[in-house]
Amino acid sequence: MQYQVKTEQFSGPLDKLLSLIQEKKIDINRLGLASVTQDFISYVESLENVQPILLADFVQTASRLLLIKSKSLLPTLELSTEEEADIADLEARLMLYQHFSVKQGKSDNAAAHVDKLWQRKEKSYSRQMLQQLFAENLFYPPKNLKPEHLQTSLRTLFASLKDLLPQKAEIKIKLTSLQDKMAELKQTLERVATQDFSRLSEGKDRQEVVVLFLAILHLFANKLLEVKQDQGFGSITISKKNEHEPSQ
Amino acid sequence: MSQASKDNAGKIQSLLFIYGEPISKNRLKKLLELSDEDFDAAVELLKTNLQESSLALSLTHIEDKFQLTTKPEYATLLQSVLKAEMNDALSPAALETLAIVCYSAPVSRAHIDYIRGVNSSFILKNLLIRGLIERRTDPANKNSFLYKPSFDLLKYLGITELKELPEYEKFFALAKNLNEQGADEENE
Amino acid sequence: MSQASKDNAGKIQSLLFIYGEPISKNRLKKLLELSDEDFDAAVELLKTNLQESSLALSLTHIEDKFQLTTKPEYATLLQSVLKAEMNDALSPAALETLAIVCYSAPVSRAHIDYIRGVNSSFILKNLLIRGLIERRTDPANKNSFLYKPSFDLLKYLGITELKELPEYEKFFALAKNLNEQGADEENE
Repeated sequence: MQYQVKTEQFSGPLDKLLSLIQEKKIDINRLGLASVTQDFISYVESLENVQPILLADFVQTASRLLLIKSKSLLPTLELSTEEEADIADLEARLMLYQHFSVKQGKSDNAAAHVDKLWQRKEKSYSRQMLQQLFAENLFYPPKNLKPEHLQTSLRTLFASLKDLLPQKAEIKIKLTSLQDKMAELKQTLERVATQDFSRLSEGKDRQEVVVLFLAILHLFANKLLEVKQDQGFGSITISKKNEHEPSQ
Repeated sequence: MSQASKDNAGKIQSLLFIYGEPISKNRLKKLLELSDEDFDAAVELLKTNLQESSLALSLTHIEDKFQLTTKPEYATLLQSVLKAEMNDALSPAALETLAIVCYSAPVSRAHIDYIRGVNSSFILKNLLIRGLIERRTDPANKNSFLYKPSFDLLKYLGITELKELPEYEKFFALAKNLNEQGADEENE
Repeated sequence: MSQASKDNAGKIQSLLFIYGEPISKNRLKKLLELSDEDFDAAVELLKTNLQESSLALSLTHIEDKFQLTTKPEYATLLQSVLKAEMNDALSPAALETLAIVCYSAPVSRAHIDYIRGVNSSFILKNLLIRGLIERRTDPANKNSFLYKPSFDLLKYLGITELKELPEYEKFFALAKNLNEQGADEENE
């Protein structure tokens, strides 16, 4: 399926996640979330030219989904209190969001209600302000208005606009691109065919570890590498897949 | 009283409410596609309804023209209220809008809205009614207006042209340039 | 129903009729020198009178502001007469954001962001400029705004108050309950 990033630039991870869940006609629970994890990650991987701050939101959601997915694959995996709270938060927000989302498609939905009223075009009208007076030539200035008052008002306005602009420019989030990470990972595996995940993630910050994990998962899904984990919390081994095998 | 008369009375009232100005019987009949008898019955009903209700409106009838007005007993109240309204100091939002009009005239409503980040139509109407600003059709876009300060306002401010406003060049440039900066923002 | 309430209802209606635009409760109270109780009783009476009468008008209000409008059943007639433009289409993001603002007003941007899971500043700015929503400073936090539907939006939707929205209580409770949970994440 093709996603137009441009038209979706103001819809976020919850919107995407809800769409995936609806396409599969499954419930919003951990099982449902686990089953759309791969699709969601593929989507995140396909995102290009997205504002870094928005991409960070997607990556955060992806990492929560990965937790859910890992837990469903490895029931013995124990999650920290913080991780449990993150998962519960994602579920709760998705449950709430579906009531307001346009894509929910049910009739008892807030957006559907507003849409229906909007579409029926039964508009009420009001009168123009002081309609009877409008035609006459009146002049009612406020008392004691001086040019300096206008100047001060504009100064305040432009000062507040300026406050907004540089702040916007300074937003810069260090985000390792997924594409870069995948290329890097493939290169690493070219050199040494088998790698340990803990080794690969050593000394990297949390965000980079998440992206690395996403990269592995993606390459794994495309059958470009193999992943092995013998036990919960055990080390994860990544190895290069035989090149002559057909890839998807 | 028939249902049809009731419906027609409502329609006539809604039209008079929105129009404000007196409308002739012929025009109303044509708009509503009514016969003479149906129209008269509806008007009679509307008149009675307005009289009987404890509402403040009545149907004024001069020659063949109809207008919805307030009942005469409210005249004094309304006059004092309008006077108070007109002598009010400007709210900060109104002052800001007036300042934008003065420093970037002639300027469209869309541009004022853009600079302020909110819809300014109500404030502009208020400033127009008070005679502080004027508007004319935009030659480049017949569906839109350009706003500028009124001559009376300049006199009141004690200046003869806009360039005499403090820091005029600076704010004129700022207000005009904001558009390009803003365009980038929208494409983000 | 007392004679005083009747008189006050008439006065309020006459003011709203002449002024045309929304007027705040405080302003009306001051103009008519009414206490809170007297004002509320008069407004209640005016609303009932308008509903029960076969007249074409209703009283629309949001928070503490009031406006006199036509009933929605006259939309087709008035639209054709006024040659008013049809409602523009709403994008999915605009519709979703409007739904949240309608059902949880007054609401902060941080809370809207939280429900949508994405930054909403661009879409809110758009809706503000289109005049579909309004904002005011949050009394509890001077650096942040609270958003609510505009009178124009209510008129578009053909409702006189937010409570007329289908399932209003249900969605209001849903949206607001989360407020406490979400408060930690708000960092506007």
